[in-house]
Amino acid sequence: MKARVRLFARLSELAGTREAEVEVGEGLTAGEVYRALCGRYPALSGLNGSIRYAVNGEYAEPGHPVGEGDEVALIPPVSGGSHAV
Amino acid sequence: MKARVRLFARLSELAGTREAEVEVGEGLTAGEVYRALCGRYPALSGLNGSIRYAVNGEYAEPGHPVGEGDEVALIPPVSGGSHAV
Amino acid sequence: MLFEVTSAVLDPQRLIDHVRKDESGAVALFSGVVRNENLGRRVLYLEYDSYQEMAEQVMREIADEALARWPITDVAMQHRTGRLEIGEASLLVAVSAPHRKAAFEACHALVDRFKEVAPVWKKEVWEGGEEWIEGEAVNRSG
Amino acid sequence: MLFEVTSAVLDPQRLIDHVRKDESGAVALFSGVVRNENLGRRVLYLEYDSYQEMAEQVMREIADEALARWPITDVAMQHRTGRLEIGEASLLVAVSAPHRKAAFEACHALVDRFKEVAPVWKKEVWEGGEEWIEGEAVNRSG
Repeated sequence: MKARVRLFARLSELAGTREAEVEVGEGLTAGEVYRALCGRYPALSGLNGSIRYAVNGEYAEPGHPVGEGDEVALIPPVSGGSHAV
Repeated sequence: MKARVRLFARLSELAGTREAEVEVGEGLTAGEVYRALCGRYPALSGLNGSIRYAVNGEYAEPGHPVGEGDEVALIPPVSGGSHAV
Repeated sequence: MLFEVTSAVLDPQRLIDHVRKDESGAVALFSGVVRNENLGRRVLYLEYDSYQEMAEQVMREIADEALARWPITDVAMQHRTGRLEIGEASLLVAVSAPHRKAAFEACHALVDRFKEVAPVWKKEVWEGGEEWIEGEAVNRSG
Repeated sequence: MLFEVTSAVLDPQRLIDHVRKDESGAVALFSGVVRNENLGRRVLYLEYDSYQEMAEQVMREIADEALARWPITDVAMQHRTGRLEIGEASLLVAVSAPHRKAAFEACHALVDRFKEVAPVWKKEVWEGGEEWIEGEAVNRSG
Protein backbone atom coordinates (compact mmCIF):
# COMPACT_ATOMS: atom_id res chain seq x y z
CA MET A 1 0.00 0.00 0.00
CA LYS A 2 2.02 2.93 -1.29
CA ALA A 3 1.40 6.55 -2.19
CA ARG A 4 3.62 8.63 -4.41
CA VAL A 5 5.04 11.90 -3.12
CA ARG A 6 6.27 14.70 -5.35
CA LEU A 7 8.64 17.45 -4.36
CA PHE A 8 9.38 20.68 -6.19
CA ALA A 9 11.66 23.71 -6.16
CA ARG A 10 13.35 24.28 -2.80
CA LEU A 11 11.82 21.14 -1.27
CA SER A 12 13.26 18.90 -3.96
CA GLU A 13 16.67 20.46 -3.46
CA LEU A 14 16.44 20.00 0.32
CA ALA A 15 15.42 16.35 -0.05
CA GLY A 16 17.74 15.70 -2.98
CA THR A 17 14.90 14.04 -4.87
CA ARG A 18 11.74 14.96 -6.76
CA GLU A 19 9.85 11.81 -5.92
CA ALA A 20 9.38 9.40 -3.06
CA GLU A 21 7.07 6.63 -1.98
CA VAL A 22 5.50 6.25 1.43
CA GLU A 23 3.64 3.35 2.99
CA VAL A 24 0.06 4.36 3.59
CA GLY A 25 -1.54 2.62 6.54
CA GLU A 26 -5.10 3.06 7.68
CA GLY A 27 -6.09 6.70 8.15
CA LEU A 28 -2.89 8.32 6.90
CA THR A 29 -3.29 12.02 6.02
CA ALA A 30 -1.38 14.43 3.78
CA GLY A 31 0.19 16.03 6.85
CA GLU A 32 1.30 12.62 8.09
CA VAL A 33 2.89 11.90 4.73
CA TYR A 34 4.98 15.03 5.21
CA ARG A 35 6.02 13.96 8.70
CA ALA A 36 6.94 10.50 7.44
CA LEU A 37 9.08 12.15 4.77
CA CYS A 38 10.83 14.33 7.36
CA GLY A 39 12.06 11.14 9.04
CA ARG A 40 13.72 10.11 5.82
CA TYR A 41 14.85 13.61 4.71
CA PRO A 42 15.52 15.65 7.88
CA ALA A 43 16.25 18.78 5.79
CA LEU A 44 12.52 18.97 5.08
CA SER A 45 11.69 19.43 8.77
CA GLY A 46 10.26 22.65 10.17
CA LEU A 47 8.39 23.72 7.01
CA ASN A 48 5.01 22.87 8.51
CA GLY A 49 3.79 26.43 8.53
CA SER A 50 4.65 27.25 4.95
CA ILE A 51 3.92 24.23 2.79
CA ARG A 52 0.58 23.24 1.40
CA TYR A 53 -0.61 19.90 0.09
CA ALA A 54 -2.10 18.66 -3.11
CA VAL A 55 -3.66 15.22 -3.38
CA ASN A 56 -4.04 13.95 -6.92
CA GLY A 57 -3.43 17.40 -8.33
CA GLU A 58 -5.92 19.34 -6.19
CA TYR A 59 -5.08 21.53 -3.21
CA ALA A 60 -6.03 19.66 -0.01
CA GLU A 61 -6.04 20.25 3.75
CA PRO A 62 -3.34 18.60 5.90
CA GLY A 63 -6.07 16.31 7.22
CA HIS A 64 -6.97 15.03 3.75
CA PRO A 65 -6.83 11.20 3.67
CA VAL A 66 -4.22 9.55 1.48
CA GLY A 67 -4.72 6.05 0.18
CA GLU A 68 -3.05 3.52 -2.03
CA GLY A 69 -2.04 4.93 -5.41
CA ASP A 70 -2.70 8.55 -4.45
CA GLU A 71 -0.23 11.23 -5.46
CA VAL A 72 0.66 13.70 -2.72
CA ALA A 73 2.55 16.88 -3.60
CA LEU A 74 4.27 19.14 -1.11
CA ILE A 75 3.68 22.66 -2.39
CA PRO A 76 6.03 25.45 -1.29
CA PRO A 77 4.56 28.97 -1.35
CA VAL A 78 4.10 29.99 -4.96
CA SER A 79 6.20 32.92 -6.00
CA GLY A 80 3.54 35.03 -7.62
CA GLY A 81 1.12 35.77 -4.85
CA SER A 82 -0.31 35.03 -1.45
CA HIS A 83 -1.15 31.53 -0.44
CA ALA A 84 -4.90 32.03 -0.44
CA VAL A 85 -6.62 30.07 -3.22
CA MET B 1 -0.58 81.42 -52.91
CA LYS B 2 -1.91 77.90 -52.59
CA ALA B 3 -2.74 75.50 -49.78
CA ARG B 4 -3.02 71.75 -50.16
CA VAL B 5 -6.22 69.99 -49.11
CA ARG B 6 -6.41 66.31 -48.24
CA LEU B 7 -9.54 64.18 -48.25
CA PHE B 8 -10.05 60.76 -46.73
CA ALA B 9 -12.50 57.89 -46.51
CA ARG B 10 -16.06 58.91 -47.42
CA LEU B 11 -15.04 62.47 -48.28
CA SER B 12 -12.49 61.33 -50.85
CA GLU B 13 -15.09 59.08 -52.43
CA LEU B 14 -17.64 61.92 -52.54
CA ALA B 15 -15.15 64.29 -54.12
CA GLY B 16 -13.57 61.64 -56.32
CA THR B 17 -10.11 62.78 -55.25
CA ARG B 18 -7.78 62.54 -52.25
CA GLU B 19 -6.06 65.86 -52.85
CA ALA B 20 -6.87 69.34 -54.03
CA GLU B 21 -5.35 72.78 -54.05
CA VAL B 22 -7.09 75.99 -53.07
CA GLU B 23 -6.08 79.59 -53.53
CA VAL B 24 -5.51 81.14 -50.14
CA GLY B 25 -6.27 84.84 -50.02
CA GLU B 26 -5.82 87.08 -47.02
CA GLY B 27 -7.50 85.78 -43.90
CA LEU B 28 -8.72 82.45 -45.29
CA THR B 29 -9.72 79.94 -42.62
CA ALA B 30 -10.02 76.13 -42.53
CA GLY B 31 -13.80 76.43 -42.67
CA GLU B 32 -13.55 78.66 -45.73
CA VAL B 33 -11.29 76.13 -47.41
CA TYR B 34 -14.09 73.60 -46.97
CA ARG B 35 -16.66 75.99 -48.45
CA ALA B 36 -14.37 76.70 -51.39
CA LEU B 37 -14.06 72.99 -51.98
CA CYS B 38 -17.85 72.52 -51.89
CA GLY B 39 -18.08 74.87 -54.85
CA ARG B 40 -15.82 72.55 -56.80
CA TYR B 41 -17.17 69.25 -55.42
CA PRO B 42 -20.86 69.80 -54.60
CA ALA B 43 -21.13 66.27 -53.15
CA LEU B 44 -19.10 67.52 -50.20
CA SER B 45 -21.78 70.06 -49.24
CA GLY B 46 -23.82 69.79 -46.07
CA LEU B 47 -21.17 68.05 -43.96
CA ASN B 48 -20.47 71.15 -41.92
CA GLY B 49 -21.73 69.68 -38.68
CA SER B 50 -19.77 66.47 -38.83
CA ILE B 51 -16.31 67.17 -40.22
CA ARG B 52 -13.35 68.50 -38.31
CA TYR B 53 -10.22 70.16 -39.58
CA ALA B 54 -6.54 69.56 -39.27
CA VAL B 55 -4.00 72.16 -40.31
CA ASN B 56 -0.51 70.78 -40.86
CA GLY B 57 -1.39 67.54 -39.09
CA GLU B 58 -2.95 69.03 -35.93
CA TYR B 59 -6.63 69.29 -35.15
CA ALA B 60 -7.75 72.90 -35.64
CA GLU B 61 -10.88 75.00 -35.22
CA PRO B 62 -12.87 76.04 -38.32
CA GLY B 63 -11.58 79.57 -37.72
CA HIS B 64 -7.93 78.51 -37.87
CA PRO B 65 -6.05 80.63 -40.45
CA VAL B 66 -4.67 78.89 -43.52
CA GLY B 67 -1.75 80.33 -45.42
CA GLU B 68 0.49 79.53 -48.34
CA GLY B 69 1.93 76.03 -48.22
CA ASP B 70 -0.30 74.87 -45.38
CA GLU B 71 -1.89 71.45 -45.52
CA VAL B 72 -5.57 71.37 -44.59
CA ALA B 73 -7.25 68.01 -43.99
CA LEU B 74 -11.00 67.45 -43.81
CA ILE B 75 -11.50 64.85 -41.10
CA PRO B 76 -14.70 62.79 -41.07
CA PRO B 77 -15.77 61.42 -37.69
CA VAL B 78 -13.34 58.69 -36.69
CA SER B 79 -14.91 55.28 -36.41
CA GLY B 80 -13.56 54.33 -33.04
CA GLY B 81 -15.01 56.86 -30.68
CA SER B 82 -16.58 60.23 -30.07
CA HIS B 83 -15.24 63.34 -31.70
CA ALA B 84 -13.87 64.84 -28.49
CA VAL B 85 -10.07 65.03 -28.48
CA MET C 1 9.25 53.50 -29.63
CA LEU C 2 7.77 52.53 -32.96
CA PHE C 3 4.76 54.19 -34.61
CA GLU C 4 3.64 53.03 -38.00
CA VAL C 5 0.68 53.23 -40.31
CA THR C 6 1.35 50.67 -43.00
CA SER C 7 -0.30 48.52 -45.64
CA ALA C 8 1.89 45.56 -44.66
CA VAL C 9 0.73 42.62 -42.52
CA LEU C 10 1.25 43.40 -38.81
CA ASP C 11 3.64 41.24 -36.79
CA PRO C 12 3.01 41.00 -33.00
CA GLN C 13 6.37 39.35 -32.29
CA ARG C 14 8.18 42.30 -33.83
CA LEU C 15 6.37 44.77 -31.58
CA ILE C 16 6.92 42.63 -28.48
CA ASP C 17 10.64 42.38 -29.27
CA HIS C 18 10.77 46.09 -29.92
CA VAL C 19 9.30 47.21 -26.60
CA ARG C 20 10.93 44.59 -24.38
CA LYS C 21 13.94 45.91 -22.46
CA ASP C 22 16.12 44.10 -19.94
CA GLU C 23 14.30 45.88 -17.11
CA SER C 24 10.87 44.82 -18.43
CA GLY C 25 9.05 42.13 -16.49
CA ALA C 26 5.84 42.43 -18.47
CA VAL C 27 4.65 43.12 -21.99
CA ALA C 28 0.96 43.72 -22.72
CA LEU C 29 -0.13 43.49 -26.32
CA PHE C 30 -3.43 44.35 -27.94
CA SER C 31 -4.39 43.09 -31.35
CA GLY C 32 -7.51 44.47 -32.96
CA VAL C 33 -8.73 42.00 -35.55
CA VAL C 34 -11.36 42.09 -38.27
CA ARG C 35 -14.41 40.17 -37.17
CA ASN C 36 -17.08 38.65 -39.36
CA GLU C 37 -20.02 40.56 -37.91
CA ASN C 38 -20.98 44.08 -36.90
CA LEU C 39 -24.39 45.45 -35.95
CA GLY C 40 -25.92 42.20 -37.10
CA ARG C 41 -24.39 42.35 -40.56
CA ARG C 42 -22.12 39.65 -41.92
CA VAL C 43 -18.91 41.48 -42.89
CA LEU C 44 -16.99 40.25 -45.94
CA TYR C 45 -13.92 42.43 -45.46
CA LEU C 46 -12.86 45.87 -44.27
CA GLU C 47 -11.02 48.69 -45.92
CA TYR C 48 -9.04 51.10 -43.77
CA ASP C 49 -8.08 54.61 -44.80
CA SER C 50 -5.85 56.91 -42.80
CA TYR C 51 -4.22 60.31 -42.74
CA GLN C 52 -0.93 58.51 -42.24
CA GLU C 53 1.40 61.31 -41.10
CA MET C 54 -1.12 62.66 -38.63
CA ALA C 55 -2.06 59.20 -37.32
CA GLU C 56 1.60 58.46 -36.63
CA GLN C 57 1.92 61.82 -34.87
CA VAL C 58 -1.15 61.00 -32.76
CA MET C 59 0.50 57.69 -31.80
CA ARG C 60 3.60 59.59 -30.68
CA GLU C 61 1.58 62.08 -28.64
CA ILE C 62 -0.58 59.56 -26.81
CA ALA C 63 2.47 57.36 -26.16
CA ASP C 64 4.21 60.35 -24.55
CA GLU C 65 1.11 60.91 -22.41
CA ALA C 66 1.15 57.27 -21.33
CA LEU C 67 4.88 57.32 -20.54
CA ALA C 68 4.29 60.37 -18.33
CA ARG C 69 1.35 58.77 -16.53
CA TRP C 70 2.36 55.14 -15.94
CA PRO C 71 5.64 53.50 -14.89
CA ILE C 72 6.13 51.86 -18.25
CA THR C 73 9.26 51.22 -20.27
CA ASP C 74 8.31 51.53 -23.92
CA VAL C 75 5.38 51.71 -26.35
CA ALA C 76 4.91 50.57 -29.94
CA MET C 77 1.84 51.02 -32.15
CA GLN C 78 0.97 49.95 -35.66
CA HIS C 79 -2.16 50.38 -37.74
CA ARG C 80 -2.74 48.71 -41.04
CA THR C 81 -4.50 50.30 -44.01
CA GLY C 82 -6.04 48.98 -47.20
CA ARG C 83 -8.14 45.86 -47.56
CA LEU C 84 -8.17 43.54 -44.53
CA GLU C 85 -9.75 40.11 -44.45
CA ILE C 86 -11.61 38.53 -41.53
CA GLY C 87 -9.09 37.59 -38.83
CA GLU C 88 -6.36 39.99 -39.93
CA ALA C 89 -4.98 42.47 -37.41
CA SER C 90 -5.77 46.14 -38.01
CA LEU C 91 -4.18 47.57 -34.86
CA LEU C 92 -1.35 46.46 -32.58
CA VAL C 93 -0.39 48.22 -29.36
CA ALA C 94 2.47 46.86 -27.23
CA VAL C 95 3.56 48.24 -23.87
CA SER C 96 6.44 47.04 -21.71
CA ALA C 97 6.85 47.77 -18.01
CA PRO C 98 8.70 46.46 -14.98
CA HIS C 99 5.34 45.23 -13.61
CA ARG C 100 2.20 43.97 -15.24
CA LYS C 101 -0.43 46.31 -13.81
CA ALA C 102 1.02 49.40 -15.50
CA ALA C 103 1.54 47.50 -18.77
CA PHE C 104 -2.11 46.39 -18.88
CA GLU C 105 -3.56 49.75 -17.88
CA ALA C 106 -1.44 51.79 -20.27
CA CYS C 107 -2.05 49.39 -23.17
CA HIS C 108 -5.83 49.48 -22.66
CA ALA C 109 -5.85 53.28 -22.35
CA LEU C 110 -3.70 53.68 -25.47
CA VAL C 111 -6.09 51.60 -27.55
CA ASP C 112 -9.10 53.58 -26.28
CA ARG C 113 -7.36 56.88 -26.88
CA PHE C 114 -6.11 55.95 -30.34
CA LYS C 115 -9.60 54.93 -31.45
CA GLU C 116 -11.01 58.21 -30.14
CA VAL C 117 -8.64 60.61 -31.83
CA ALA C 118 -6.62 58.99 -34.62
CA PRO C 119 -7.54 59.91 -38.20
CA VAL C 120 -8.27 56.35 -39.28
CA TRP C 121 -11.48 55.19 -40.91
CA LYS C 122 -12.92 51.85 -41.84
CA LYS C 123 -15.33 50.84 -44.54
CA GLU C 124 -17.36 47.71 -43.98
CA VAL C 125 -18.11 45.68 -47.06
CA TRP C 126 -20.90 43.15 -46.87
CA GLU C 127 -22.94 41.17 -49.38
CA GLY C 128 -24.59 43.81 -51.56
CA GLY C 129 -23.29 46.95 -49.95
CA GLU C 130 -20.63 48.93 -48.13
CA GLU C 131 -20.42 51.80 -45.67
CA TRP C 132 -17.81 54.04 -44.10
CA ILE C 133 -18.26 53.62 -40.35
CA GLU C 134 -18.30 57.03 -38.71
CA GLY C 135 -18.70 58.60 -35.32
CA GLU C 136 -20.66 57.94 -32.17
CA ALA C 137 -23.81 56.46 -33.60
CA VAL C 138 -22.01 53.30 -34.61
CA ASN C 139 -20.28 50.53 -32.78
CA ARG C 140 -17.11 51.78 -31.17
CA SER C 141 -15.73 48.61 -29.60
CA GLY C 142 -13.59 45.79 -30.90
CA MET D 1 -8.21 26.48 -25.50
CA LEU D 2 -4.58 25.62 -25.01
CA PHE D 3 -2.87 25.06 -21.65
CA GLU D 4 0.76 24.10 -21.57
CA VAL D 5 3.68 23.94 -19.19
CA THR D 6 6.70 23.36 -21.36
CA SER D 7 10.46 23.71 -21.51
CA ALA D 8 10.25 25.00 -25.09
CA VAL D 9 10.55 28.66 -26.09
CA LEU D 10 7.11 30.36 -25.98
CA ASP D 11 5.62 31.75 -29.18
CA PRO D 12 3.13 34.65 -28.84
CA GLN D 13 1.98 34.42 -32.46
CA ARG D 14 0.95 30.81 -31.95
CA LEU D 15 -1.23 31.72 -28.96
CA ILE D 16 -2.78 34.68 -30.75
CA ASP D 17 -3.62 32.52 -33.75
CA HIS D 18 -4.99 29.84 -31.45
CA VAL D 19 -7.46 32.08 -29.60
CA ARG D 20 -8.57 34.23 -32.52
CA LYS D 21 -11.94 33.24 -33.95
CA ASP D 22 -13.90 34.85 -36.77
CA GLU D 23 -16.16 36.54 -34.21
CA SER D 24 -13.18 37.98 -32.29
CA GLY D 25 -12.59 41.70 -32.63
CA ALA D 26 -9.86 41.82 -30.00
CA VAL D 27 -7.02 39.72 -28.67
CA ALA D 28 -5.21 40.72 -25.47
CA LEU D 29 -1.88 39.06 -24.80
CA PHE D 30 0.32 39.14 -21.74
CA SER D 31 3.95 38.12 -21.85
CA GLY D 32 5.81 37.81 -18.56
CA VAL D 33 9.51 38.19 -19.26
CA VAL D 34 12.64 37.67 -17.22
CA ARG D 35 14.03 41.00 -16.11
CA ASN D 36 17.56 41.78 -15.08
CA GLU D 37 16.76 43.06 -11.59
CA ASN D 38 14.66 42.13 -8.58
CA LEU D 39 14.69 43.64 -5.09
CA GLY D 40 17.83 45.54 -6.04
CA ARG D 41 19.76 42.45 -7.11
CA ARG D 42 21.14 42.02 -10.61
CA VAL D 43 19.63 38.76 -11.87
CA LEU D 44 21.77 36.55 -14.16
CA TYR D 45 19.03 34.10 -15.07
CA LEU D 46 15.99 32.33 -13.65
CA GLU D 47 15.09 28.71 -13.24
CA TYR D 48 11.43 27.72 -13.17
CA ASP D 49 10.11 24.54 -11.65
CA SER D 50 6.51 23.39 -11.83
CA TYR D 51 4.09 20.63 -10.89
CA GLN D 52 3.23 20.38 -14.53
CA GLU D 53 0.01 18.35 -14.51
CA MET D 54 -1.48 20.40 -11.71
CA ALA D 55 -0.40 23.73 -13.22
CA GLU D 56 -2.10 22.81 -16.50
CA GLN D 57 -5.21 21.82 -14.56
CA VAL D 58 -5.13 25.18 -12.74
CA MET D 59 -4.94 26.91 -16.13
CA ARG D 60 -8.02 25.00 -17.25
CA GLU D 61 -9.95 25.86 -14.10
CA ILE D 62 -9.20 29.58 -14.07
CA ALA D 63 -9.90 29.79 -17.81
CA ASP D 64 -13.32 28.22 -17.20
CA GLU D 65 -13.94 30.79 -14.46
CA ALA D 66 -12.98 33.60 -16.85
CA LEU D 67 -15.19 32.25 -19.65
CA ALA D 68 -18.11 32.19 -17.21
CA ARG D 69 -17.46 35.72 -16.00
CA TRP D 70 -16.57 37.74 -19.12
CA PRO D 71 -17.95 37.77 -22.68
CA ILE D 72 -14.77 36.31 -24.14
CA THR D 73 -14.25 33.84 -26.95
CA ASP D 74 -11.20 31.78 -26.03
CA VAL D 75 -8.20 31.54 -23.70
CA ALA D 76 -4.71 30.11 -24.10
CA MET D 77 -1.95 29.94 -21.47
CA GLN D 78 1.62 28.72 -21.52
CA HIS D 79 4.30 28.65 -18.85
CA ARG D 80 7.88 27.77 -19.51
CA THR D 81 10.11 25.78 -17.15
CA GLY D 82 13.85 25.26 -16.85
CA ARG D 83 16.52 27.90 -17.27
CA LEU D 84 15.37 31.22 -18.73
CA GLU D 85 17.65 34.05 -19.76
CA ILE D 86 16.97 37.77 -19.34
CA GLY D 87 14.32 38.81 -21.85
CA GLU D 88 12.83 35.38 -22.40
CA ALA D 89 9.12 34.86 -21.83
CA SER D 90 8.11 32.72 -18.85
CA LEU D 91 4.33 33.14 -19.12
CA LEU D 92 1.96 33.88 -21.98
CA VAL D 93 -1.76 34.47 -21.56
CA ALA D 94 -3.92 35.23 -24.61
CA VAL D 95 -7.62 36.07 -24.54
CA SER D 96 -9.90 36.74 -27.50
CA ALA D 97 -13.26 38.50 -27.31
CA PRO D 98 -15.71 40.32 -29.55
CA HIS D 99 -14.76 43.57 -27.77
CA ARG D 100 -11.55 44.78 -26.20
CA LYS D 101 -12.68 45.62 -22.67
CA ALA D 102 -13.51 42.03 -21.79
CA ALA D 103 -10.32 40.78 -23.44
CA PHE D 104 -8.15 43.15 -21.37
CA GLU D 105 -9.96 42.53 -18.09
CA ALA D 106 -10.01 38.77 -18.41
CA CYS D 107 -6.37 38.60 -19.50
CA HIS D 108 -5.21 40.71 -16.55
CA ALA D 109 -7.31 38.71 -14.08
CA LEU D 110 -6.04 35.41 -15.48
CA VAL D 111 -2.41 36.46 -15.01
CA ASP D 112 -3.10 37.58 -11.42
CA ARG D 113 -5.01 34.42 -10.62
CA PHE D 114 -2.42 32.12 -12.19
CA LYS D 115 0.39 33.71 -10.20
CA GLU D 116 -1.62 33.33 -7.00
CA VAL D 117 -2.51 29.67 -7.27
CA ALA D 118 -0.44 27.84 -9.87
CA PRO D 119 2.24 25.44 -8.59
CA VAL D 120 5.12 27.19 -10.36
CA TRP D 121 8.28 28.40 -8.66
CA LYS D 122 11.23 30.46 -9.74
CA LYS D 123 14.79 30.48 -8.57
CA GLU D 124 16.75 33.66 -9.04
CA VAL D 125 20.41 33.24 -9.79
CA TRP D 126 22.67 36.22 -9.29
CA GLU D 127 26.41 36.74 -9.03
CA GLY D 128 27.47 34.60 -6.08
CA GLY D 129 24.14 33.19 -5.02
CA GLU D 130 20.70 31.90 -5.78
CA GLU D 131 17.32 31.69 -4.07
CA TRP D 132 13.93 30.11 -4.62
CA ILE D 133 11.46 33.00 -4.50
CA GLU D 134 8.54 32.11 -2.27
CA GLY D 135 5.35 33.60 -0.96
CA GLU D 136 4.11 36.98 0.16
CA ALA D 137 7.26 38.43 1.63
CA VAL D 138 8.84 38.79 -1.79
CA ASN D 139 8.07 40.72 -4.90
CA ARG D 140 4.92 39.43 -6.51
CA SER D 141 4.62 41.63 -9.58
CA GLY D 142 6.08 41.42 -13.04
